[in-house]
Amino acid sequence: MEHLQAMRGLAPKDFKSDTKPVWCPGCGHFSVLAAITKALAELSLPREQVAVVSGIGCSSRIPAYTSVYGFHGVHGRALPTATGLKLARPDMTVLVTGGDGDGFSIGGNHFLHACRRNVDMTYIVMDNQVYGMTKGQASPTTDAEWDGSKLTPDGPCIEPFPPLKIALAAGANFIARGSSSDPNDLARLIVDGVRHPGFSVIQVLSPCVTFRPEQKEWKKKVRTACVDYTDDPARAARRLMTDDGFNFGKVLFKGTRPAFVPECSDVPCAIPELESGFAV
Amino acid sequence: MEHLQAMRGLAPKDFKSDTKPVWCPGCGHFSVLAAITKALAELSLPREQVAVVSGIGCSSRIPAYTSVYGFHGVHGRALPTATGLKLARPDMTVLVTGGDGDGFSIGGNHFLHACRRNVDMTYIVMDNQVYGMTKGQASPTTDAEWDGSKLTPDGPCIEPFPPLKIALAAGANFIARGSSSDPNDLARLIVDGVRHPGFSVIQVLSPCVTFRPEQKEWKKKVRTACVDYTDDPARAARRLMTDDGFNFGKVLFKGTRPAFVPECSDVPCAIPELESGFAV
Amino acid sequence: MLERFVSLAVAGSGGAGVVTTGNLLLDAAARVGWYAYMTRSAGPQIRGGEAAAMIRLGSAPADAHDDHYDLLVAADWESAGRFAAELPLGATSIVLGDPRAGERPPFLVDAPARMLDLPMTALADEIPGGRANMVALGAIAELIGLPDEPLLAAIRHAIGAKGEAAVEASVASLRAGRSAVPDIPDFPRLEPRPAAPGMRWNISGNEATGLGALRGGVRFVAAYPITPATEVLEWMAHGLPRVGGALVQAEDELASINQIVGASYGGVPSLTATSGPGLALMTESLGLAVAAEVPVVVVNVMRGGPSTGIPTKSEQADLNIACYGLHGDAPHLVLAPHSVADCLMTTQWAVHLAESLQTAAIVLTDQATGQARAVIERPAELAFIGQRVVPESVAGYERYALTVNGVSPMAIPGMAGGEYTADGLEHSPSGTPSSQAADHQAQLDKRLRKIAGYNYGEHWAEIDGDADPDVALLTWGSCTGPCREAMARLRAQGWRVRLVAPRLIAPALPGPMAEALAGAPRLLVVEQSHGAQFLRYLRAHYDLPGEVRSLHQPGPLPVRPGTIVARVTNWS
Amino acid sequence: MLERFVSLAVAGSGGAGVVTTGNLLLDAAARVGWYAYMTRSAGPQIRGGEAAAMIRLGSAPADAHDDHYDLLVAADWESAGRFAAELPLGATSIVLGDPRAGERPPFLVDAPARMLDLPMTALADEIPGGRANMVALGAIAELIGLPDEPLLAAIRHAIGAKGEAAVEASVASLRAGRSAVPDIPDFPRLEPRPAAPGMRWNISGNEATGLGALRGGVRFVAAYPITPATEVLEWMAHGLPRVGGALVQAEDELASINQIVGASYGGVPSLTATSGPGLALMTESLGLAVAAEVPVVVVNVMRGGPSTGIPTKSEQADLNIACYGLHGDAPHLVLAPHSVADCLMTTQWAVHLAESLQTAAIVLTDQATGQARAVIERPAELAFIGQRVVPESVAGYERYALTVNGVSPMAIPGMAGGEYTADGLEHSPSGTPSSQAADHQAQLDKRLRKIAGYNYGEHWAEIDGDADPDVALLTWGSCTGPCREAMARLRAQGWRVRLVAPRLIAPALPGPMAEALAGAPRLLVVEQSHGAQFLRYLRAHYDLPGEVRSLHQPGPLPVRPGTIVARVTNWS
Ligand SMILES: Cc1ncc(C[n+]2csc(CCOP(=O)(O)OP(=O)(O)O)c2C)c(N)n1
Ligand SMILES: Cc1ncc(C[n+]2csc(CCOP(=O)(O)OP(=O)(O)O)c2C)c(N)n1
Ligand code: SF4
Ligand code: SF4
Ligand SMILES: [Mg+2]
Ligand SMILES: [Mg+2]
Repeated sequence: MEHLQAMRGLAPKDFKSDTKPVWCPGCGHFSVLAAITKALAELSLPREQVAVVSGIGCSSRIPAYTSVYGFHGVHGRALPTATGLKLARPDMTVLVTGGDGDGFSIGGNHFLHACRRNVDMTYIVMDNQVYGMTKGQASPTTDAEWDGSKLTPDGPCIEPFPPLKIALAAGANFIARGSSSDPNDLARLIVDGVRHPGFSVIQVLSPCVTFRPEQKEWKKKVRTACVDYTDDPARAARRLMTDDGFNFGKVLFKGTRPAFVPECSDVPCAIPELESGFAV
Repeated sequence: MEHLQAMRGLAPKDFKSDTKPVWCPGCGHFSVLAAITKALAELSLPREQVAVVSGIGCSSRIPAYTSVYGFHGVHGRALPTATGLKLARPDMTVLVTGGDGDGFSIGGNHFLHACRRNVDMTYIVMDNQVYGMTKGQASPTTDAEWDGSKLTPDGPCIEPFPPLKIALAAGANFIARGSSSDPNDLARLIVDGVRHPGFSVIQVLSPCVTFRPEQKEWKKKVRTACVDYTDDPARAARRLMTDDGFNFGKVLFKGTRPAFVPECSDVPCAIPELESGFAV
Repeated sequence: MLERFVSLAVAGSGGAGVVTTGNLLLDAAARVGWYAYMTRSAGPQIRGGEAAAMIRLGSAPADAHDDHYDLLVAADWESAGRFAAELPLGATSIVLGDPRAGERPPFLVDAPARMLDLPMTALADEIPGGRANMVALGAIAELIGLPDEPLLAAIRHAIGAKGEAAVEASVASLRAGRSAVPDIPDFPRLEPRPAAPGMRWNISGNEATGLGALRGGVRFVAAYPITPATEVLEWMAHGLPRVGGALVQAEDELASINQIVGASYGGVPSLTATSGPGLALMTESLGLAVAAEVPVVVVNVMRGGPSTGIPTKSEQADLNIACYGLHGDAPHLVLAPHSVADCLMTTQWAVHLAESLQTAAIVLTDQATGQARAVIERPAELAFIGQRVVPESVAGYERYALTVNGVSPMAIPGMAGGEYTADGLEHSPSGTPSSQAADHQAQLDKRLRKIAGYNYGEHWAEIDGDADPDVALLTWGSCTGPCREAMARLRAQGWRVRLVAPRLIAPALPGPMAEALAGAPRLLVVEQSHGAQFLRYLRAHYDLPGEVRSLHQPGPLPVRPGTIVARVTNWS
Repeated sequence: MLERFVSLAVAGSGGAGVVTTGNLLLDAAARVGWYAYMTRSAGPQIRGGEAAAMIRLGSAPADAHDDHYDLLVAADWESAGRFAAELPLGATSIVLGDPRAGERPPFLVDAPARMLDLPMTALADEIPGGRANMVALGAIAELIGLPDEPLLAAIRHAIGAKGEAAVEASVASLRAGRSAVPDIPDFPRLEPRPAAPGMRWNISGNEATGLGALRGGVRFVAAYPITPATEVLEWMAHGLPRVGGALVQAEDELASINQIVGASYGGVPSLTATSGPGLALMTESLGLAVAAEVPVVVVNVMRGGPSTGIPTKSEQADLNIACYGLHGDAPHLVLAPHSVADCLMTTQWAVHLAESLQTAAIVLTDQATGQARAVIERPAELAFIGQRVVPESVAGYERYALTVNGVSPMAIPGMAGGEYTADGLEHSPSGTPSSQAADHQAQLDKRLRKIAGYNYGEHWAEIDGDADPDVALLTWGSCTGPCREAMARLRAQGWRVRLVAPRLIAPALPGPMAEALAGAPRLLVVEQSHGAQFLRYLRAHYDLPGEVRSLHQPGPLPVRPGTIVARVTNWS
């Protein structure tokens, strides 16, 4: 595959920057980065036509590690930043990267509204069920009993947040799950997501080896989903109801709602024309 | 019913304050206020043990119109304010009132996390599919085509947000829909919600006669739901999938997840005991 | 002084058509070559409560109300009473009341004004389709010398679509009002002037703000509705798509500010508009715009604070948050227009500056100016179009290069070879995150340098009045109008007065300010805030000369020219 | 001066046990009656990157680092090099390096220090289970005069649970280090002092903050994690449930601030802790707390700004947002502790004041103080326990009654007859929303009066030094330690110096400040910000006497005592 890409243009490594990741050795985010660069090569996009936008967190560091345009914004606001960029610059391919804390805790409202608004961009959430960057607190996807954080020494005691169920309920039109244990597969999902017109959500199981060392076992637990996607929300909802969170590698739901594009005249008028409304 | 309440203690009118509502004549929120005072009378709660908390909006004005403790906070933050109050003062009965803008637009993240956290309080959202207070803009529950706002003259062009589906997906354990056209029925739902241990969401169809005059027709469209609640989330999800938004008067879903109560020692120790950890 | 003004107020309940009366007066005034300034006030009810229109007409532009109203027309006493504090009357004021409205109300019992009857409802009742507010309009027109023709044109423009019968009923009502009003010889009258069509604009401050943004090059807006900023957005929602731009209603202010940061990063000049509570939610991301050097403009239409405060009324108390509300050392721009007309120029200039300096600009207007409607001179074209410095070549491109003037060329997505990551983390010149003290110092220096060292030219302030003054009035925003009027009155009394109203609040420009204030032995700082925020800001950043005194008064009542005059003449 | 100090730094890669070495030194130091101050620095890696511990030990408390380190122990040169700017060395400094680490690195080539070999790894390799960092610890102990016994106790306390073999390996490593270090006669040594057990505390600034909150009566905390505030919360998450309170991790800062507003409205003293970006998200609701008069305390542990800035390093640049970041006129309290130990007192006082005055209090600490660990004198008990004025009787109760001192009795939910609605809308005394100018003025006056008129007593500032000074040092927060040390040095040179460090930043107290600065012909304002935020705040609110000069330096490097001394002695 890489060979073919090289013939067409840029190879995955051309989408990597020279900046050395701050990540812990073994962190799942390395594979996600690899999958993103692979996907970009596969999509044969010119570097300058791609932007990767993020908030704050270990996972949100990705933009600086790619060689495309990047935006490392503030915590929780990656989706609105990317929304603004895409709406103002529809010619750009926009990826959004981040973590479960950035996306589902502080950024939860934008997640809801991005699913609903359906702007054409691809959201890759590295879910490690923890706030890695701030040294290990419970995130919305953390199990109720996890007692590894000094901030919630008896566990968060709240049921974890089901991101894909919420995405579906909020109207997302492309919902998939990947795993950092299979970057090739993830690259394929990302390619699919980018090609999908509208908002695509890809939840990626990406272990935090430092604060959730038990997640190293995930690679044994995950399994490739056996059925392919449905375009029926009811069926997708049923599947998600019985899902244990470890099926990956397939798109779960794809809808056909058109992407949101703001009203805008093709033949712009001159400002004085508007001003005539004020003249008496 | 009122007679019985009067015998037991306070009547609905005792839960009304002297402050004259700023609402437009005919606004649905009047009935919701009536339903709340009826419910409080029915629950025979002492005034001082009840607090009504809200954000900002026409609907959020309710606290000042009741004679219990009230909190009129900032836009979108009614749920966290109420959460803090309830967690710090578990003896209080806490109602939260607000609108679709306050709760689902700016307050969407708190809505998600309140459903998930399951603190024992009752959230009454007056849904009029518009921002009444700011003179009529599209809210998250507004139809994509509604072109009545100068801010979105061609309509918001975004699919409306399905609040009860989201509530279910986010883990809410008591989900119901009422209508301002039937305040007695709504009062019954509120009583049920207050009695339910944990977070209860009651969406109330409450017309904005000024900025959505067509909603005056709602009273013709609404119908009492014919089936009673389920405790099976899958079944509730199916029902919500086929729901047209006008079934009301019944609880749709009731779960049994225990309410969130933070860890706290019953036998508090003295501070010097804690301080001993610092002594060398 | 040759210029003449007349001040009038109309008050009534929701259905009384108070605002229609005001709008027709403004339109007609424009047609006879007058200028006008109108503010509105409403009760707490969302709809249908009482309303008042406060109008000043004149042969010259006015950006403020007078100390009192020459004429108050009350459709009913209760409604008018609700605005008692907002409707000061003088000894020569006339109050026209409907005899059907009953007894003169308590707030008028001690008023010095002359009370006259105008049977508005009775006269209207006699005309099929007649309306009391049109009777009132006729009476007003008669009193102030407004001829029939422009009024008819205004009415035709407003309700012509409703058919000839409606127009005729209005005209008949007008005439009835004209005949019913007694002759009041000493009432101030204005002379019609020849006016070339199109040379007068009828525009609100909020509309002017929107137009200024468009003229400056703004083509993307994301916003969340909030009173009293919504009209800026409504006008832009109508205007933007027509000029090839777009407006998006966001889920909240956190989204709107970050959407415009994203859009602007994409090379499109972007803006949002909000009011105090919304601005508070935006400060974190304004800091991002400053640190990542992404131009954005935030228009903040101030209302009464703190917290939800008094959302429908005016105050100048968001100066602190605008100047100082960002965490860390985050130098940025704060601008303030000083009149309805100036909203256009200042917003346009703000876009120009934000784009040129790659930073955040906050434009502070207020409810009084934003929701005021004025008849003004048709504004001139201005050369301020947002312009970014882009890299000339991408060889060895560094996004945050340490340039002499502090502005680093900015690659725009789509530009091959310019790929970089914009970052709110401190960074080296290339944009790579860095926690080294030297990088931090270099970038902090650079971000300050570009703003502090820029040549802002003459536009930084309105400066007017005498060269060698007895007193200088230092003010900002919507207090400029009252100060200008106070200056005129003081000069008429023989005082030498200078007026200094900075349009650029931050950064401070010590050199130009020292020059502007030179020679003034006394300085009165005038503002509409309880905490004297402007005075404190000035003290922090300038060495103020002479004896400094402060006239600070919270909203919602406007600072009146007479109050300023009194403070100067009773110096202590 | 009789007091003696020694400054040392240990640097190495992630696995080198740098922090363990530092912690053991502090523990042992406490056991021999010394005082200590330790800060840490880390590279950008989340885990496993390089780390440095900077330690100052002394016979008296120290709240700052010296100008340079007497000793630098480098486990490897690359790691140490990363901190070059943070580890200044002097002519008499010793650098201990492992000969295995190779060539002396560039940053040391021109360093004035004396280079010595310490074969840490080789010696450790000879001991089964031996560790190089323990060898280094032994060497340090030998150089500074720290006996074996307290070190053994510290080791046993730290790793005793790992079994006797581990302890013995450490002890053997220690001894190897002791013997390997050459005798350096002029190296600063401290004398052990008799210390009563329990009379020294080993505590971090963030822990002291948490304890102060608990002592002040805080029983509810809601917060969202953020560096460097998280340890305040972690300690409280452990402590609060034990004293009958609760801590909740919220979904974001908007939730945390509003949760504590709700909890406090319920009568329970409440607090949150955050850092710059989080504080920015809280200002809207801080305004609500001010307007609705609900006491809350927000601890802001400052880090490098603007925006995400330098999250792991220190700066004092959130003064502006803390003092001015609320929209509208929203007077509130801003406090700042000036040392690790003072975090306890100041936070406790902040809770007391917020509760007494029913308003929002912001406590500004910083990364340097918050994450510093110090060996201090056991703190005294203080009488500051949060106390609200509650209504004595509910007859005719008005929540926002216009009292003389501005504090209106506050009914607590559950109190029958006290039912009222707390409101961020402007209101009449009863709490009913009002947009009347008179109500607005009355409530603004009241909210200002209660804060400006309160008697804050002696605690408002640390004031020290000479009565009739040649120069006064005016500073705040973590610059107080360096200023105190600079004062000592200047006085040793014959200068008369006064130190003034306000603990209460807002409101300004012009009277006490004038008294504190009286007679100082020169004033040096010292702070760690690029924009001289403290200086500007002072200018805005005080009439500063004499010649005023500013020493403002951004983070992350601390302001060193020598820099302050130089600024004073080279006055210009
Ligand atoms: C407003 C704000 N609040 C808090 C923080 C601190 N913070 C930085 S990253 C982060 C959580 C990151 O978790 P996640 O998004 O899951 O990413 P991960 O590090 O696990 O990849 C937090 C709380 C911040 N930077 N800004
Ligand atoms: C931070 C902030 N942004 C915006 C506003 C303006 N605002 C007040 S109420 C409201 C919407 C209210 O709509 P909803 O909650 O549906 O209540 P309704 O009036 O329809 O009952 C808005 C946008 C505000 N008060 N604060
Ligand atoms: S802390 Fe966890 S998420 Fe962050 S870099 Fe390390 S392993 Fe990855
Ligand atoms: S504007 Fe709409 S929601 Fe508000 S009071 Fe009027 S009818 Fe009710
Ligand atoms: Mg995570
Ligand atoms: Mg609504």
